Amino acid sequence: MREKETTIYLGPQHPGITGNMMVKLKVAGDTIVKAETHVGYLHRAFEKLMEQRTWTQSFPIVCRICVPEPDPNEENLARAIEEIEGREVPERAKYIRVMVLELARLATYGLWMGGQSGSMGLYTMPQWTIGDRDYILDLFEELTGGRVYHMYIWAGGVRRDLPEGFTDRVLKTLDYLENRLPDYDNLLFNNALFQKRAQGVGIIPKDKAIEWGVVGPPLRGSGIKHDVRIDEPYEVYDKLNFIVPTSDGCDVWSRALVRRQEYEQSISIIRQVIEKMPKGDYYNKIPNPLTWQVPPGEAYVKTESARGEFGYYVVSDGSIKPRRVHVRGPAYVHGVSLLEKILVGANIADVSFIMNSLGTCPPEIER
Amino acid sequence: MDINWLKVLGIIITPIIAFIVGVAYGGIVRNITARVQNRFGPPVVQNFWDIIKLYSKKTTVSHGWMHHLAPVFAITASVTTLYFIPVLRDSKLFANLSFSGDLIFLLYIMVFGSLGMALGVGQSGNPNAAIGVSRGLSMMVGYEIPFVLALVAIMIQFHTTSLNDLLAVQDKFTNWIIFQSPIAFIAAILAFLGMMGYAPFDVVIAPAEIASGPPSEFGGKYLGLMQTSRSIFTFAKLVLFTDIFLGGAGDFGTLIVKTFLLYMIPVLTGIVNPRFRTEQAIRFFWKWPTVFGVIAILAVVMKG
Amino acid sequence: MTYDKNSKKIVDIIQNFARKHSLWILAYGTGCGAIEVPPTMTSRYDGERFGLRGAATPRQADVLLITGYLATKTLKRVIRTYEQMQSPKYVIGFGSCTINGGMYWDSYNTIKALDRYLPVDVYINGCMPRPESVISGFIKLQQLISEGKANGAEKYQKNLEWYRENQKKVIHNWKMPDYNW
Amino acid sequence: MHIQDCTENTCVDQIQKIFHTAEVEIQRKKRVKVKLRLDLVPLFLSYARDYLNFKHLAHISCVDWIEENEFELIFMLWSYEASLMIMVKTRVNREKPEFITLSHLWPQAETYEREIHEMYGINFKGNERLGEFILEDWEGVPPMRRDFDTIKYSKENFYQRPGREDAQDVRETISKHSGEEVPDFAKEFSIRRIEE
Amino acid sequence: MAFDIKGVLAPFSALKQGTKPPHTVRYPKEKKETAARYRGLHFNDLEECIGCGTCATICQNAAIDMIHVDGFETNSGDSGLRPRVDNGRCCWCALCVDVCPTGSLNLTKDYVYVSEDPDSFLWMPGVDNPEGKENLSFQSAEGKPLLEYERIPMHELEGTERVKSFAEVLLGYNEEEARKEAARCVGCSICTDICPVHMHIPEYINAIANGDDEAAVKIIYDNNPLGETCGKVCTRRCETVCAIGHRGEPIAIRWLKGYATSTVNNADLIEKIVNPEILPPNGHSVGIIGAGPSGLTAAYYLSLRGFNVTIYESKSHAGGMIMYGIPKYRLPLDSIDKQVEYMEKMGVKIKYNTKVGKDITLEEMKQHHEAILIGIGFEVPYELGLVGENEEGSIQAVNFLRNINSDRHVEIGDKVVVIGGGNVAIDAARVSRRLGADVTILYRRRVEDMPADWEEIEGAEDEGVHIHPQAIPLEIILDENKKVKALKYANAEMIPDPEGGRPRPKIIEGDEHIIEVTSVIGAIGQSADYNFIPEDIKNQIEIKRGRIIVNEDQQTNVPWLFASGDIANRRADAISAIADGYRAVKGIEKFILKSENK
Repeated sequence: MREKETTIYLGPQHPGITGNMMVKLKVAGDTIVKAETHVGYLHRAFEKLMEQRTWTQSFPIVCRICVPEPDPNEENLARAIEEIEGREVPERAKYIRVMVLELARLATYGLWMGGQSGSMGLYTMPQWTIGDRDYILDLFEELTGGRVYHMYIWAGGVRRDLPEGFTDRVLKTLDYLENRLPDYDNLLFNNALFQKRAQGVGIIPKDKAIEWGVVGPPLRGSGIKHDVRIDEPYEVYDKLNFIVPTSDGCDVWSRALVRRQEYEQSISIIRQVIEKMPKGDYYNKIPNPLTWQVPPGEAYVKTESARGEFGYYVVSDGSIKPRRVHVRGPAYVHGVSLLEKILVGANIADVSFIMNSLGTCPPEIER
Repeated sequence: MDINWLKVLGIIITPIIAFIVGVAYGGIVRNITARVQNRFGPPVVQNFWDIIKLYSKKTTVSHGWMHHLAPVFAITASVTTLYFIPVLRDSKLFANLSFSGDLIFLLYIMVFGSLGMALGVGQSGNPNAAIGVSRGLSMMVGYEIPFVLALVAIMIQFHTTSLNDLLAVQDKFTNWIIFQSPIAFIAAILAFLGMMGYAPFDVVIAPAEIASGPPSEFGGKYLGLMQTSRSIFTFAKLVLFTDIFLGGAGDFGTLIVKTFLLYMIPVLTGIVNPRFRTEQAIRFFWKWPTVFGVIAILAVVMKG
Repeated sequence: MTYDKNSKKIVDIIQNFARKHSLWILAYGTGCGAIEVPPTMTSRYDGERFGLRGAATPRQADVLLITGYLATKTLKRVIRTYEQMQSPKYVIGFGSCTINGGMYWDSYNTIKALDRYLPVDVYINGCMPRPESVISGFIKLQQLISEGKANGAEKYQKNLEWYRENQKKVIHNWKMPDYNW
Repeated sequence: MHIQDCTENTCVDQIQKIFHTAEVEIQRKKRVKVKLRLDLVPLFLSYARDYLNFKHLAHISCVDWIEENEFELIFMLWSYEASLMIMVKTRVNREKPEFITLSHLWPQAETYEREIHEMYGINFKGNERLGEFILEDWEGVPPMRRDFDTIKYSKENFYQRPGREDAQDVRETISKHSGEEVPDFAKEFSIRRIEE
Repeated sequence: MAFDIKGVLAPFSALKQGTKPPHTVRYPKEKKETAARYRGLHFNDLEECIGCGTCATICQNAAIDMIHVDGFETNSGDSGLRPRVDNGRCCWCALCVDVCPTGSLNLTKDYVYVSEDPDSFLWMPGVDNPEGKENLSFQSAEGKPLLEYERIPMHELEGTERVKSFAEVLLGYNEEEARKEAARCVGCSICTDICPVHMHIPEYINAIANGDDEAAVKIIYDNNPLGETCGKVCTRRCETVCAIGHRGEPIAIRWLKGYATSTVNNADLIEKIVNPEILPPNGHSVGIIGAGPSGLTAAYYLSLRGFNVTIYESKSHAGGMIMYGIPKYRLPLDSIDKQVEYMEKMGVKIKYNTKVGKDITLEEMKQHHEAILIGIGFEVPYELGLVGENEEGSIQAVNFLRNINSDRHVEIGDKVVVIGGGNVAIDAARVSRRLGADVTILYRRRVEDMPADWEEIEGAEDEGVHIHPQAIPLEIILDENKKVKALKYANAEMIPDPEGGRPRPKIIEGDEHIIEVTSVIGAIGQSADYNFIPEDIKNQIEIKRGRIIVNEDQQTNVPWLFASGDIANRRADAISAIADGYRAVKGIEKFILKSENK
């Protein structure tokens, strides 16, 4: 017997939707028969706007592409320009960049833990993690002058040197975050109910994961050990020791475990960075930003963001403005085609849950 | 006809007290939750402002007359439930309408509100609300079974279907039914978790899944009515459980302490747990609580 | 409390007091400013101290946060959402984008001046406004409510045609998938 | 051929052996650039996927070279085994831009194609979901084309808040003060803010 | 499935957090101090700001407008405008801060602004928050400047190398250096106000930056036909007000001009590139006395406007002081010839070796021409007023330089003293060095008071010229052959001027010295020779301190008589002369066309 199918529009105004998008669901009983994502509610035409702006003017714009984690955007654009131009980046700047990227990863995972728990009604967790994330934002504020939008990494290095005593405060915050981990574990990761909810839900089969274009923690949650930081080390990741955690469950639970372990890895990476950071210059100055011309060329650079491979394809035609900047956000594949696939057969209660586990980020889908 | 003025007065002030205590509890719960969440939380009277605000809102939505009736059903059910529960032991003022078969009657009347809601919500055509209602009804099926089993066990054990009789049995501390019949209490308290609608059994109003479930289409005064009814109903359920298992209360002080402690069980569970999916929740109720309920009955029967 | 017959009735005062201390925010992340709403509402800044609380559906909400830019596609939904909300209802514009287009001033897909399309009660400066700013915005809104000045909803009713005309200039097609909320 | 130790050079050799007309070059470490005729691209992509083991389609991008009246399509393939990326580049005529869909090779290609179709107007034959994707009720030139002027569009369609008309141009203020007459051919060379 | 008792109970341990004090920041009761670098609202130091508008140019949101603020007027070095930020646009990226050339624009720690009025978000930094100065947070001084404050160094000959010949000292920028240097410009145009000619500086610099040298030449020739000369010897007041110069080295405007104009190496090429519009002859005729910079400029633009122009030049070459007054190592003569050749192509007629007053009178000229422009320059040197001044071994710098440039031999011996502190003095000193002499400059005041360009002074020092400041010559001592033998001078101290003027030198009694010299070169200033002007006209025109008083059209009290160059302005440099010439064109045009309409 086939149950009667109803259509449910999840979003764009819906508390369970991350950001601003819509999932159109065909539901039979509690089971989803067909899912269709509708995006474009946040389309601001970044790529078009960047064609109107000079290279330096593009930097304040790109960080708005992904709101929870803006730094990979800045880093990517900076590195793409550096690659086209052949500009050297001082070693210290590279270390600072890694520190910023990893702090951003911690902040994003804090947000993710909150979102993942909030989507299943554990409201204590977001209160904790998002509150604790604020300490990372305080660090960012001290380092860059902005809480969320940093405008810190730019072509040639970073914008300002570390303030006095900054690394000590980073270490202190890291200690605090590490001390909070047992609490997080007790509340979320050891919680029998979370395991029950998460296991066997939102399956991305191992043999399909690469073919579907899955990247980042979802890929590693499907037992495939790939990470841009290892595959194509950028900045100074090749000089740091860290492991890339994987888990074989292919479900929401194993993705959560992967992220949980990466959280610890990030803390350890930042500690190594602080230990190894050389003294010296932090910025290889670009010419006058009003007349700065980047020689013709193209580059595809990528970063391992908290959600996976974050790629920028940048083309220059030798003028003061970019010819084309194409942003390949991890959520682009995750949030549209992948979500449509793995929602089929899921329970309607799990939509938001699965979306969170993929790290869907609408502003980065439509840009 | 001889009018018992004392009873009339009781009928008038009982809901008012229930409302005030229920809403105040809501405020305190928000504060306790806030503390666990490392923050200060709203003022204790916050829920009063919320309800006053809701009543002062203009309401322009309509989805037919059943839609209007739903909150009325809800508040009727909760007030009626309250009327059949003796709030204070041996108090003429708060004896209310309890009668010899009231326990059985309560089992029915408590369901009434949800059914009324279901009818009203069905009119609105909002799928979220509809799913919420169907979840609510399934949940009810889930937790009613262990609850009924527990009550049946007690009814058999004490040979009564009257709350006043049960109160009379628990004349001293050691005679509280929680001690006399602990297995039935376990079954009942697990069902109680489901009844109160806190996590992990808050699938009905799960915001991230189905907006806010049944009340999705209700705003302003309707929502105010529903909040009122919810507050009264919460208090009613707490008093009911206090009466059945904790020996009732002779004065308001004891009542507040007992009900508050009882209330903390679902609240604290809710703070630290995520919610079950519907079928998981039902499976849960039909597993452990039901087993305890059956054991309770078996124990009573075998003893008797 | 002095009771002045000419200015306000005591009921109004109580109502306004309750309204300003119970502002339920619609959970609708219309733009990137939504990223500063969770910190505002969670433990570090705890917006609940002011009676702020999330509301899941427009029917239950009092405040609509326009958290930054509005793409025309979202504007359509936001207007519908706004109209579903029960008055008294308030709109807070977050950051530069709602005032004069912000950094998307030359984008082909975002509106520039929000007050042409929806009545806005309070604007908050910033890009993005940090939690303290957001809280200041709410305090300002509370102040306006108690003064009886936060009457965006009435303004919208009164000038509905003007608003509609502006909305239609941007939204060419009012057809929308049938959202059943 | 499954090449575990596929390097840039072996990759280039392998491609040149099979596709004689392809222009292959090593752009830098881990990047191999392949320029191909349009009609060879689908063949090449399935070859790269199935024989060279470039399983991960990272990206499909499009660049508008309006001066040459062509669109450039760029496909980025990544091989997890070899940690190597191939950039496949091809040109499409701008007048009647058409290509075929790749969604049979990679399901997520469908999404990229939907976006490129919407933003550039390139028709991907075989993709059934082309149509409205990000934009809504869009009429006229696809917005990412170079000939679409977003500033003009934005000025015409969106209300801009008044109150800034008293702004003065530094150049004009100074030349008015000094009596300098700037000829038009000189004005072209002024560093001015982006067109307001 | 086993019952996970730990998993059920573990979460409850979270409840113990309830006993800890909350970490909430109770805003607004308690405020968290923002970071030292926080990017809040703008603050602009109105006094420091020069209104260059670079902040407005870099703002990708078009959020910054330049607004006129009362109390700040347009004048040299300040546009009189101040930035206003539209907070409905701003994204607080602080690019404007990092790019601000003066460092006046910074961000503060304040960030809260809430209003119900969307029109109230226009923010005038510094005017709206005068208290912001105490609250600065994100400052440009902290980081590396976004602009380039260091000038691309110019290649020049080594000092020891230079004195061996008259080869040009500055080697000029090559293409790459010029592009790099030009790219430093922010295009604010503040320099154009102080430039006497008001050349289109930002435009031609940006043309160079864009690699379009020909456009740059065309723009330069728009109001300066002696661009190449200016590119080598201009006094470049533009560079003193350059926005970049506030915190760094100003753009090398002169050298860039020199680079652009030197890319065209013959008159035909100039004609091809500049390709000016020439109006058909209008039948009017103008006579110009003196082919100096002002005369040439006037002649060039008048002929472009269709006038029939004749220049009467007393010498055999055109150029005036730039031809005969500036040594070759600064301005090669073929460069002037090239520019004059181009002008002659454009229809300027020059009658060489024709001295007005001797070969032709002013009255005769008046019969041929409707208007006459006098551009004779200062050629008569002031006398030193010392005993023995007119004897052998004592030379006037102007004559000395003229003779050298005319390839005549001048015997100065091996020990030369130059008296004076102007450019002419330095030129004379440096030329003397090149002739192999040991040179000392005596100047009355301090080195920083010298009117000569600092570069010239430095150049002279590099070449081994001794500069002896605060020395007042007293007497030239002659030997028995009435030849200069030594110079007696006294050291001086500076005493402040009671009327507030610049300090004056006062001889220290008794501190007198004598140095032996072979030549004394006087360079304390020049004046003009007005003898060719008939008395009746001379009575009508007003001559004050050796200069003819003119109105803003360079017109004298005699309507048909115009004056320009050194005789009409006090600045006495080439660029002012060119500016005079350019103004005279307009004046003459106005005068002639007005009388025609009558």
